Amino acid sequence: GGGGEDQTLDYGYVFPETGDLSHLGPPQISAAKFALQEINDAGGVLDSEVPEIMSGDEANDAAKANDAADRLIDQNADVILGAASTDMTLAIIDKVTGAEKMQCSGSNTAPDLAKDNDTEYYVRTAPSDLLQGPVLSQEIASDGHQSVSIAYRADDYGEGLANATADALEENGITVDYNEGYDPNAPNFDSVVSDIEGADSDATVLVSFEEGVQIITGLIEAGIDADQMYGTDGLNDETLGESVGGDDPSIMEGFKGTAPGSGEGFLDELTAYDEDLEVFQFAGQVYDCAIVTALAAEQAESTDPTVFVDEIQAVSREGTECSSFEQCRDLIREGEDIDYEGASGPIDFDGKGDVTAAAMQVYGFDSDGQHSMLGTQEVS
Amino acid sequence: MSESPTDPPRRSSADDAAQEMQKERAEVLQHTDDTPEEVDHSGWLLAAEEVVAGYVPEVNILQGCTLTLDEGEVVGIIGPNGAGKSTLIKTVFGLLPVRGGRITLRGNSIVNRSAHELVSSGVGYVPQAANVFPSLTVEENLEMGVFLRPKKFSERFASVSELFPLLAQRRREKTGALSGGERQMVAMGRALMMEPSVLLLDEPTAGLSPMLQDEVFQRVRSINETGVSVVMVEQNARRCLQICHRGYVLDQGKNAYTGTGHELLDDPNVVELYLGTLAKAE
Amino acid sequence: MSNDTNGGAQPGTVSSATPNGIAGLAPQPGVDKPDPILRASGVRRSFGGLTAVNVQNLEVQRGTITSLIGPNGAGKSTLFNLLTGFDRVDAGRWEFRGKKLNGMGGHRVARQGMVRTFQLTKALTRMTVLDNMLLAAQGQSGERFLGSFLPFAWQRQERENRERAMELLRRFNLEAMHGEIAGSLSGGQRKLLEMARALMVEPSMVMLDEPMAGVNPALVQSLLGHITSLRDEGMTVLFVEHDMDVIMGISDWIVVLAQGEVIAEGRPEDVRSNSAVIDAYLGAHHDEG
Amino acid sequence: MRTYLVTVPLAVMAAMLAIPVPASADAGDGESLQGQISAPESDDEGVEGIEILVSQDGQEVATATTDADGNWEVELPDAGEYHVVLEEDSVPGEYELKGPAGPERDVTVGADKAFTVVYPLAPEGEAEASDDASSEDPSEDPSPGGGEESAEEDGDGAAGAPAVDSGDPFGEQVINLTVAGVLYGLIIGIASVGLSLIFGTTRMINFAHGDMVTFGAIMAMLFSWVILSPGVDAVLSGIPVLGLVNPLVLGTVLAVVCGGLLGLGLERFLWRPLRRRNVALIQMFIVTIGFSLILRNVLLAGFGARRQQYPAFRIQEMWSIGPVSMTPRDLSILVLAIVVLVGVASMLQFSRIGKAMRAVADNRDLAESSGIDVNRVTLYVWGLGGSLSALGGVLLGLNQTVYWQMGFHLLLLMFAAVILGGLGTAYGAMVGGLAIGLVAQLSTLWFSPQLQNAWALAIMVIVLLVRPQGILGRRERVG
Amino acid sequence: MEIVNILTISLETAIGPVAAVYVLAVIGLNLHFGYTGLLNFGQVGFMLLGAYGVAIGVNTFGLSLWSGFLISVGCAVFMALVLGIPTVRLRADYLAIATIAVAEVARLVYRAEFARPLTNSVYGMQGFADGFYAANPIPSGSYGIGAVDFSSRQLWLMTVAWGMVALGLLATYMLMHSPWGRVIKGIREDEEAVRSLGKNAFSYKLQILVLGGVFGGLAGAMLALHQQNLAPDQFMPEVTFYLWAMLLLGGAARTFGPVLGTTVMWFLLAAFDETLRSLPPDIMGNAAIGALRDAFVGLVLVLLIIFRPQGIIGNRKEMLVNVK
Ligand SMILES: Nc1ncnc2c1ncn2[C@@H]1O[C@H](COP(=O)(O)OP(=O)(O)OP(=O)(O)O)[C@@H](O)[C@H]1O
Ligand SMILES: Nc1ncnc2c1ncn2[C@@H]1O[C@H](COP(=O)(O)OP(=O)(O)OP(=O)(O)O)[C@@H](O)[C@H]1O
Ligand SMILES: [Mg+2]
Ligand SMILES: [Mg+2]
Repeated sequence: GGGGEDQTLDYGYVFPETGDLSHLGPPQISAAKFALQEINDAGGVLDSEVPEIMSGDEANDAAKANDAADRLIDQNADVILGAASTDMTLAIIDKVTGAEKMQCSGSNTAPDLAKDNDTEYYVRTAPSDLLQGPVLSQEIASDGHQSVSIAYRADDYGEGLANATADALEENGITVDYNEGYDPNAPNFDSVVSDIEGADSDATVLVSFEEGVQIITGLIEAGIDADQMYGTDGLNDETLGESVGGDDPSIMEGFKGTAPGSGEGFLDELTAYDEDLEVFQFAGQVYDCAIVTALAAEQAESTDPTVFVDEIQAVSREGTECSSFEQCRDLIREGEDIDYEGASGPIDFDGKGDVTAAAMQVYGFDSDGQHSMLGTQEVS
Repeated sequence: MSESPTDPPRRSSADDAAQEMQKERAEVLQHTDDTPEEVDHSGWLLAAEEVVAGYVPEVNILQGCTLTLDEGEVVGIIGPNGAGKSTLIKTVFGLLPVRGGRITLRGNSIVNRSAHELVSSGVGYVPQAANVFPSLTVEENLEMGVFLRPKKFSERFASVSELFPLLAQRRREKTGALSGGERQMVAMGRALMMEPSVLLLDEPTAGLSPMLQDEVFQRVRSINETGVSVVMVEQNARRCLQICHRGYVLDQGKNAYTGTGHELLDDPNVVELYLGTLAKAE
Repeated sequence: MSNDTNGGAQPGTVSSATPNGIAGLAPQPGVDKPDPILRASGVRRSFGGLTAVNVQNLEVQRGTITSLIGPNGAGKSTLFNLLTGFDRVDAGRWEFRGKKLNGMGGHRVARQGMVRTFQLTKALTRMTVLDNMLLAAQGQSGERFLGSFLPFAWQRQERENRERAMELLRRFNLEAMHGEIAGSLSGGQRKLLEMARALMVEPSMVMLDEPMAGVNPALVQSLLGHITSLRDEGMTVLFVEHDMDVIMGISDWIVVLAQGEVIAEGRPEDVRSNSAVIDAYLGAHHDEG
Repeated sequence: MRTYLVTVPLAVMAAMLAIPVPASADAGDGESLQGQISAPESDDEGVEGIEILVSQDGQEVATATTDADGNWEVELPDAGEYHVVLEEDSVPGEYELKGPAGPERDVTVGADKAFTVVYPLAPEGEAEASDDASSEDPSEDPSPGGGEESAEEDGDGAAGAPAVDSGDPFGEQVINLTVAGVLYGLIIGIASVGLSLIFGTTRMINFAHGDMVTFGAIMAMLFSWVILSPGVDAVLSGIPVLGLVNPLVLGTVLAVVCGGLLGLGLERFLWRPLRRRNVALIQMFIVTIGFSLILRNVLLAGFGARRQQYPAFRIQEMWSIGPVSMTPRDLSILVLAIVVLVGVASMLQFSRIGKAMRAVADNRDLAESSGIDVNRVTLYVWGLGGSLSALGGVLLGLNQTVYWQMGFHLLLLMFAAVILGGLGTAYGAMVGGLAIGLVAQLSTLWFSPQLQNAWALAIMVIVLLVRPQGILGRRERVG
Repeated sequence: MEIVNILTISLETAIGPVAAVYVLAVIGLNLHFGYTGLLNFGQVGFMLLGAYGVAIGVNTFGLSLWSGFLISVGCAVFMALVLGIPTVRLRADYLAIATIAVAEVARLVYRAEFARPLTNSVYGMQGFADGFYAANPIPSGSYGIGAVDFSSRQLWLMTVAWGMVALGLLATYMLMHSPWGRVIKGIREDEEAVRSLGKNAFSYKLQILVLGGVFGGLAGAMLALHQQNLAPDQFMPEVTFYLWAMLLLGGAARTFGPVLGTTVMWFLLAAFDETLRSLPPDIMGNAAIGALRDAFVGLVLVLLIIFRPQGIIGNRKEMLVNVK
């Protein structure tokens, strides 16, 4: 492949194919492939077809993620999508950006990432937790709750978001009775349930992935109603109702949460592209990563990351809005300054490669236990 | 010594081991096939002829040993340390693969029989070392002796504890805590529980007090009188040969001398080389 | 059974040649020795309800072969364990060469010059016989961590040790096996190695726990010769054995233990005729001699 | 703590209804600021007459006063940053403002958003205490302290709960966690008996044991799916007895059988040949690691990465037995676990085959020489170990969720349980499991739940230091 | 991807920096288990402490890289003592579980929120390796023979790591061919017997525990420098098991066992991974591919042991005696 030698823009990804977060892999991988297909359907980048994406497994293991990154760099990938978890991004960021490859993650939400990151080769389309926390906090406040317990998975995802939420809540006068992490690998969550039950707050926030199902079940059995519970993107799952309630998903009625948005239309297209997908988290963001980097290359008329890195910010903001690769590419060719509006939100990068605004969804479960979107909110 | 990094990787690989096993098994099978012709060719109760066996591949400890046992006999095996006495017994009892030779029990080849099958056909064995189950109680150890006939336990237990009263006194105690001699009692007791028709004893008196040694020899004699045939390895060679009908002297994996107990006791060569002059039998 | 042991060709198997000042001692349990190398008093150890060892007073005369006999389970091995720091006493004190040993760990006791063997042998299975022996040599500078990086500093010593080890192995009929790993030794050979290894330490007192059980009688005889000559060179030997021929043939002094207590002490002829000992241990068979 | 919900299960519904209908967010178009100020004892009862002042850039925008329900709302001209002040003088004398956030707030209101500002009240004089509690970093303020206070001040008596306040919340939590710990411990015990047995008889550390646990749980899941699938269900409900049996019961039985078969198969086709070839134990350990990788990932590929719960066992109402409350599901786990554990332990201790197993554990050759068919016994052990681990898996899955790493995540705790109890003792796994389970759960009374495994493992190490042979193990003699 | 490419990548992996790091850790394990018979299942704990030693030294305390290294070694020594003083008297299998537990507790504590000021908890640490790469004397660029090539940073790291390996091997060889090593091997066989011969088994065990732990710590430190990033969750117990597999594959109690085992294992793993990835995607679906890859790793382990139980250069005779 690539770099300056040839004209193709080579993509690689470092996503969790195995390991604890492997359920987050498929939507991101599919979204990336879907994006490349769209690009190729539109004629490719700079008129040459984008090759098959190169794979890499972050495996939730820094050593393996490193290996994967090494290999992608070795094979001259120009753009590396991922890693999915902030941990793994941190594990490879120095290596990737040091090799002057473009890295874009669609799911790194840790607030500190922006602070530590002084390279221009890394951008993320996922909004920082600092954007999500206040939205969740408002949701809780407007439901009239005055005290909250927060249980979060003790990892970079959970801890960051939980603390951002707790800060926002306390700023707004809401008491945080309990804010503790649990080991996501623990075989048993009874103690978390018991702690929350003991804290006896008005509302409970769970910053969890799937293991949240277990905690929700426990809480409901302990007499805490689902409409006192709030989740985050980790629990934004169509099937949560069935997972918790089985035949009676209505038990989830009133459960609410926030999540960085993926446009509904996009999800339909993605489902059509890959029918097996069950989880959709961060699919839109990853899709946007792929498109926005391709657009930057178009704009710079080069597939060399050292060249097109300077265009990333430019194509993402201030200009004529456009929302698909084809449309934006045509605008670029017409010499217009474009502003890519992505599947997951406005995608406006700041100087640090963070999106300055994002669409936050509020989801909830209705009286049948069906997952639904209660609204979308742009935050910045 | 234990390490020679410069050695080329040894050729004996897992394949060797597999081959070894296969070869052994093939030989074993071959012998099984032979058995019909061999039935009763000797008339011995137990016969091991020209046995070749060993532990590590390619190293034969027994290089053609012969041992026969007739109905109602006590046969003693003596010899220097490392001669292969224990190895011979283990091989006969099916604990080591046979690499060559024949072993028959009542005329039937037992070459590829596992030890527990031999037990069920009436062979009992007391190993030289590690001859008790340390984490089982004394009583449970003895129960293992009648594992195949649990109903006989109480009857046999009574008679064994008559010989070793200590076993009854401490029946609930774990054997692991017992002294060396006490363990030896448990081991002997276990063998006596079995009521086998052939008894293989590997140094049964080692570590026992003189009084108990006497008891054991007498007991061997008396169970022999009830028709049990006994093979006995002993370093207490004089005492052993005194009660044996026949004896074998083993040296370096081969039979060195054979004869009746008294012949061997009187053979000056045997005395010089194997019995020593420290003690003389009455 | 005849106990005419003087007929042996080996030197030093003569028990009457007691050069070490215990000739006139009264054969009483707990009697004081004129020149004790080991002195123990009130040593007690019980396991649950069972008092395995309860020794009021025991002294071992320097430069003698002292035998410790007694029925199975009398507490001989346990006493060894206690004295050499491999088990903890409930009560009691003992000193070796005037030094108190209470609470001292096994290796420190050994360094004081009191070395024991184990009844259930402890061969170092995956080491060669020779390495087993060399391990026992004392004061090796190469056994210190930093010292081991200076081969030239310890190689001479190593050579000397090796010679001495081979010499001992020859005595114990193990010379041919020196390159084999100890795990492939037969039961009796392990006993021999155990004993040879203890002697390799060059202890001032060696405690042998049934060293001859399972050893071929012809070899026993020559080993006894070796042990007596060591005694003659000044080593003290404490010996547990059940073979009366050996005991009577070699001991200068015999201590009889039963149910943890010393029930008799004395020269072989005293002990042999002691009725308590006959009842508790020897059995009728042995008093014929 | 909501004991009352437990004492009267139907009250669950009542409690749900009692929760106040939230003031509606996103009400209408345009930007607004709003809130509801309620009396501390009751979320329902609003406090009337509290004044709120909204300003922007020092310019007053609007004021509002709470109505009879405690609601207030201010229409805003525009999205943007506002300064909100609550006039503390207007708060009725019996209350005062609670919390560190204070009366003055700076808020950012988005376009077309109704922003809710929360002003919690506390009874006069009590605000200080709670200020302290919440001003501490919550992460360093473990639950009991915080829990106690908030339980007292909120009261949450809205549901008409009797005697909520009389119960000591900390005590109740201790009881809850103890129950959870016992349950957890028994499950660990069941799952690890097999490990202990296998280790006992073959001296092999079976690293794949955790995945065998997962295997059992997943098999039961698959079987109960199959049984519940319309066709099979129709057939089964036709059969008189089977029709009444809960699908999971049948599924469990089948899973236990499968677990047993897996164990048997492993012994017969993997371990026995390896033993024949004299492969050392430590090498076999690596083989178990390899096998564990294979099994785990095959399960992943086949079952998927998602967590599942057994159908028809998801949410149950609590039963209460004295101060203890648990779901019928957990109660049956408890009973079943105890019965099985005691059964297995007595089998080991008293039955002939049990003794044979222990004999084989001690000395294979000697056992063989006693007439025990060592290979057969080992086979039984693997079969039994496999079935018990499968049962453990089902129980764990019932109590928690089923997923591809469930057993693997339990593995270290199982090792800890086996070691803690003392290897080779009949009741070891049971005692060890209980100890581990209790420590893991009770540690969260004082420490963060993320450290619960750390505590369980640390306890094991500490116990080993005091009793190197484990709780029930016995020291071996030297010499 | 064609076969040459697969082989190149595998070869690069087998001699690359990560392999060197693992060899270091395996050398430590070999000292512990191979020679002394200590079932240390917590080697990853030493790596964790070593890795964080550098990172904490540089980041939290602002020390130089070399002081960071000293902290690494210090931490490893500390852990060896903490682990060793109370636990070396445990029976072998108990020690195994105790070491696993201690390593796991260390990981859980390092990732716990209260440890944030020191370890940055779950977020891990970055940006401590600059000093190391600044000291790189190799001019930047790419070096290699044929298709196998490394960047100057990799090469610098490899030089240091393999240099340490060489020292480790030399030390192992010298130690184990000296009377000191004889005592160590004696302890492996029977500690009591060694004590009865007047050797302080406890002290020797501690010495070797510290020594092997230091190698583990150095491996951790080098790993940290290689990745330029650290997260507690990469030090899961599984890492130790891979180390064990590498040790046994090479042959325990052999000086060169760790090198052979590790490089061969990495080669196989990489070759395997590459081959699978080079297959057209329709042969293996995305979802299953990761799972199957891990399953195959398991299969490779099983087969290796089945066909060569004593390891590549292990001594079969010793192994057989071990069982009997
Ligand atoms: N660790 C222990 N736990 C319980 N009982 C023990 C322990 N060690 C020894 N005993 C008991 O203490 C008594 C003395 O044992 P010891 O081994 O000292 O006997 P001994 O005199 O050496 O016997 P032998 O001649 O048979 O070797 C025995 O009854 C034995 O069962
Ligand atoms: N487990 C083993 N592995 C390898 N070789 C062994 C093993 N056991 C014994 N040998 C070898 O076999 C030879 C014979 O051993 P065996 O145990 O049969 O001797 P023995 O005649 O019973 O001696 P003893 O009277 O000392 O018990 C020994 O010299 C030893 O080299
Ligand atoms: Mg023998
Ligand atoms: Mg004894």
